[in-house]
Amino acid sequence: MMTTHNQDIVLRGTNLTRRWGGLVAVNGVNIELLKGQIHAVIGTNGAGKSTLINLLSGEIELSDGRVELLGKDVTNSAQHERARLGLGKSYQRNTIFNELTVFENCRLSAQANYQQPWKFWQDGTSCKLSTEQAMFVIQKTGLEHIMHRPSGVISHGQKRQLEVAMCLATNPQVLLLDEPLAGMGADETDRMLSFLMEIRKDHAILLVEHDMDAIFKVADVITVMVNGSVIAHGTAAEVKENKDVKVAYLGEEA
Amino acid sequence: MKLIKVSLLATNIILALSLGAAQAQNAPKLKVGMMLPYSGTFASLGNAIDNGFQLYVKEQGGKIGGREITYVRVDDESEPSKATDNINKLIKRDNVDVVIGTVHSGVAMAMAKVAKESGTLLIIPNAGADIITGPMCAKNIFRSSFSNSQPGYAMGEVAAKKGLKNAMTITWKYAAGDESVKGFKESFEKGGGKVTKELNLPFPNVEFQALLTEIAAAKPDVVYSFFAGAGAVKFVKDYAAAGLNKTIPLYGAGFLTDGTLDAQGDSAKGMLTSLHYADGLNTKRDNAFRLAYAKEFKLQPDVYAVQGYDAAQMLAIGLNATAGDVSKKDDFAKAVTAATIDSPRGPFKLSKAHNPIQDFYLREVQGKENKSIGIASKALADPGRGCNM
Amino acid sequence: MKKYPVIFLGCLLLSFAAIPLFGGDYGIDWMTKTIIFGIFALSLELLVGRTGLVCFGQAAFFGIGAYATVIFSTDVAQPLVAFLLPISVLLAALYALFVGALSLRTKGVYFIMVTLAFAQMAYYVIHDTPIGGGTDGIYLYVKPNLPGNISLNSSLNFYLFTVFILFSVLGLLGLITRSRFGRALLGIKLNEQRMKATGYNTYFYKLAAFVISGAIAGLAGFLFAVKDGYVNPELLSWHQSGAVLIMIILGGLGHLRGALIGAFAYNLLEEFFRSEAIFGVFTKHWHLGLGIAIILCVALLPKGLIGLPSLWQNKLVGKTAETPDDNDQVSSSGSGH
Amino acid sequence: MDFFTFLIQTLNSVQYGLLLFLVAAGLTLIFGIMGVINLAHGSFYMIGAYLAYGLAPIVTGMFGGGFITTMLFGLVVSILLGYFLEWAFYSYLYQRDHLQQVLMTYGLILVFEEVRSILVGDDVHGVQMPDWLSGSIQLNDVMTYPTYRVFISGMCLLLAVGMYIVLTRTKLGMMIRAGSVNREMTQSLGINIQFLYRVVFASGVAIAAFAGMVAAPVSSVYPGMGQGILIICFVVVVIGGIGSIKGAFVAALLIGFVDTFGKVFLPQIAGVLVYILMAVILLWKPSGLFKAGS
Repeated sequence: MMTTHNQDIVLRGTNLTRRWGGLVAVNGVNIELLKGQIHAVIGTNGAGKSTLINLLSGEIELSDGRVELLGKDVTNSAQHERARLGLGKSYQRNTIFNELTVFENCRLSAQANYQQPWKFWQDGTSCKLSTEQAMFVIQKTGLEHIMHRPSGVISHGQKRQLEVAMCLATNPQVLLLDEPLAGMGADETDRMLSFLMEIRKDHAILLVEHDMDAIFKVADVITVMVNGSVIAHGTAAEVKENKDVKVAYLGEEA
Repeated sequence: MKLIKVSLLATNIILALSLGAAQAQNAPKLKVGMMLPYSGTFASLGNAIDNGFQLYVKEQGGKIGGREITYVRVDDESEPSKATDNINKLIKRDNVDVVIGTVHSGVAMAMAKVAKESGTLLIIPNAGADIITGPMCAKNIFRSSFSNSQPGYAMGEVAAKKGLKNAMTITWKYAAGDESVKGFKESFEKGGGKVTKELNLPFPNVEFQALLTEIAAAKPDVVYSFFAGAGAVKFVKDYAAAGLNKTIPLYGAGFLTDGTLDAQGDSAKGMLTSLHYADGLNTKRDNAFRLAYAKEFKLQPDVYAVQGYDAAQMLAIGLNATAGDVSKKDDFAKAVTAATIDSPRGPFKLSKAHNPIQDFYLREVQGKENKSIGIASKALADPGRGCNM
Repeated sequence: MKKYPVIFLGCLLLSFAAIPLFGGDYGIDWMTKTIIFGIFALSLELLVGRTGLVCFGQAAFFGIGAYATVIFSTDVAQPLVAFLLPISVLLAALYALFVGALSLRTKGVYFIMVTLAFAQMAYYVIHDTPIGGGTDGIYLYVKPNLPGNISLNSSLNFYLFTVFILFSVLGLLGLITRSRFGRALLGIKLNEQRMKATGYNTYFYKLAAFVISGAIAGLAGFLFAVKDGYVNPELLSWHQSGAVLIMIILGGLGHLRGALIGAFAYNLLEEFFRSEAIFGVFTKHWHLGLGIAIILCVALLPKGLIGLPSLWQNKLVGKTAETPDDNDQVSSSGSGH
Repeated sequence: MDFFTFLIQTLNSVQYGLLLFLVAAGLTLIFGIMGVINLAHGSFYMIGAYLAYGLAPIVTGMFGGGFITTMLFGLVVSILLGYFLEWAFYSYLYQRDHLQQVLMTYGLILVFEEVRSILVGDDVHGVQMPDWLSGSIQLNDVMTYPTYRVFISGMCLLLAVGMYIVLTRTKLGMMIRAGSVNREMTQSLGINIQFLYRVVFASGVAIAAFAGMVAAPVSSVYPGMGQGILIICFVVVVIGGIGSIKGAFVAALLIGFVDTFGKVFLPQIAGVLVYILMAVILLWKPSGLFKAGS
């Protein structure tokens, strides 16, 4: 098991539970994200991955359990409060502003850190801080060439990149990425993975994904979920050997 | 590309020009603005007033004060919210010389306010709102009908004289209803009676069922009510349908049974009401008027036709005194207040606040008529509180 | 793409100048009423066009502004604009705060219905209880004076005062939509979930927009009360809320000038259908023409009158990629489901 | 308030609630299944009332009168009207967003009001009650209750039970309920959605018109009568939960009681009570009491 020294733990979820009436979507899951580490969560459809990520981001309320972000208990704080504390999230379905340009998408996201809504006389689009942050993020994700095009008309792969870029624009400590590779071509996937590897050093990344070989290529730690609870946790190698995982995934007799 | 912007500007200019132009020439004909309810629950009242007015003009050979009449009619739909727009249009765009109207007190108050500011001559053929001959009175505003409290006041006296002890009132919640009930309460309680409960419902709602149940439960000695037009028809029929007319006498302002008897049928039998007009007065003036009206319009006249007729008479008196010039307001007012109006209801003069001082008849419904069985109160003047001309 | 707004402002100024010279009494009266409805439409534009909140009860704030003006001026010999204007705006804003705080917890169609319900609540309070003086409405006997006691009695003074208020509101809203606050509102309209995920307290932003829009509607109510000196419960009726919604749709959502064009077009339509010259005896049924015109406009012009030039351009030149003009580019179909 | 008054007021509440339910049921189905906010639904109630007024002389001319025959005749006319309207106007509304639906149906209200004013004029008319129903039941020495109102409650209840049976026991009912929960899924299951929409819309119009017809003798027929009941019906639909018939039924009765007893106990704020009720319920359950399709 990786040595975990406390101060590196950026986000900790203890005994996370969520019940919809009788159905238990997430059942007592414990999870920790460390700075500079890509933590992948894999599992079959309906294993509770999305629910877990929504519990961490604050979109759904917990039936039980606690969430700690940077040492602060955020169990009862709303999604936008957690975001302000440094928790960025990207969605499975594209949640971008189609009518706005790629640059404006990033700028509006960056503006979240310098909102100052009372300064109504100042022009938002020429706010120095948010434009600089937006430019920085656009260069990092390599979207300069389509910067001024309305994001509704760019390719699907570019939209996924924009989604991650908007996440980064608020320069969060923690990144919750819900299937960022969904629907991506081979080279786009590689570019995204190398990008994630690059930004890993100053962020803690939680990656929910189906693409097995992508996971095994980048993930430092993997958690496997089935029917709402964790059946295995460890490095890529350990998880590969774990027989419960095999049973769950490949249905082989032990 | 800029087509929409240019066309918007163009229509603006044309609109402005056309409105301006309409204002220019001033035809010698007398422009009379008839702002009455030609639709809704007071439609029959509006038409009766219009007929009465036209009958008098016809009798004068189509001319008043030497000037031919052209009518500009606007249906006010008894809607107070549209009153200001409608009368503004009449005065500012159609430039009428005089405005005749209206039935609904709320609409009439809005008209009086605009007429008071613009100085346009206004003759009110029905709406009895007290403030029109109170704080809102003006030299150029006259009324040929009554003030709301008068019929109520008269019926209050009648009820007290009959020794009735407790009464309930029911009416629409608007100026005319409230003031009529206030008039009844004033005289009834002065005569030793007590109004136990005042029931009301929003104008022009006709769902009386819940309130009739309450009356049946409380069993008062008498019920006083103020309704008119189609509302009066339905109320009297529902009152009878609930079987209340056998046990609790229903008193009302005359409007409850005026112009509505054939629709009400025998559910109004024996009802006592008071009004400044009645059937069977049998005076020479009244019989001549009823004959002419029946011949001209093929139906029996009611109080509203009389009020329309008298409005035309008042206009004629004023115009004859000022040789047809409406702008001489002082002479017009002096002439009309000095004159005695020879009205089918009986001759009457105007009070200082331009409201008729007149007798109120006590009437009983017999067959299809409101037979007069005596004078409820003699020469009742409107107090005209707060009017400083 | 900046040229549309500049042309529009030019036309506006020209037509405002033309009216007093040629219009005569009725022309001034008509234009003043149209401008007041223009301001009222602008207040709703901030909510529906900019934040995607379809409020079906805007007439409540308009009516409260109007009633406050009359109620607070009865016991004063010479009422002052300096006192009445802030009072009516404040009261409208307070009710907007109360309604917004509660209704913003619901979404989509339920929000439309809850705002309608709160407006009907205000309508019945004024219609049935003694506060509003009952169904016949109440009267403003003495028109308030501007500071430096310029009287608003003369319709020309009041017309110029209304034009001044219109331009200041237009300026204020222009700044607001451009500011960070305005950009955030636009973001909420396009994708509220994303805004929450990036750290915006969307509830606060929507509530702030709701209160500002209520305040401006109260201001329009103040002007309406002073114009006629007569207010009645129908000012708060749901027909009034429906009419102002139609104005901003007719003009075109998402643009401030759309609200003004819509208000102009709606009143022009109404004037057109009501003129005896054209329809003679049929004018009694002017609602029929108006109803059909509304249906056609909404059906044929999804983007409103503002969309007309680009509609023709697409037909003549062929579809171009939808290049938004930068400061307030939004497609109206993006309003929240 | 003695027992009899309470009994009468309860009967009044039930009668008003059932009437509201008939109009609201059509509204919630149309909105639940076709996703169309139909502001013009109140006008169908008005059309029903005017049909009762207009058809009475024609029917007495042709078939020698009879209140029931006029009603049946009116029902057929309103079903045809509903069928035509769905084909001519409403089928264009499905793809539009709610804002445009609200405005186009608002325009339709103005058209209906004026067409009625052109055809029948603006006066207020009474509608004759059939003689065998015009009496009243003697409860005690003074208290009576008009038999016609019992007839209204009876007919409305009959229709409500009929709808319940159709919705829960028949295949058509199952299709309708499926449609109100998930329109796309129902479509993809090969159900002829076009036919379903037409049936739902036509029956929605017919039920609302029926409510107008049966209530006409009590409420009498006047311009703009459709708009008052429209707002209350929206309140019923939203409280009950959009697309839920059971919700509409419970909410309609709830409002029937609150409104009637409100007028008796708190006449001053009677008008406001219904809206306070709605605001409270919505803040407690933001999407109404029941789920769609129930």
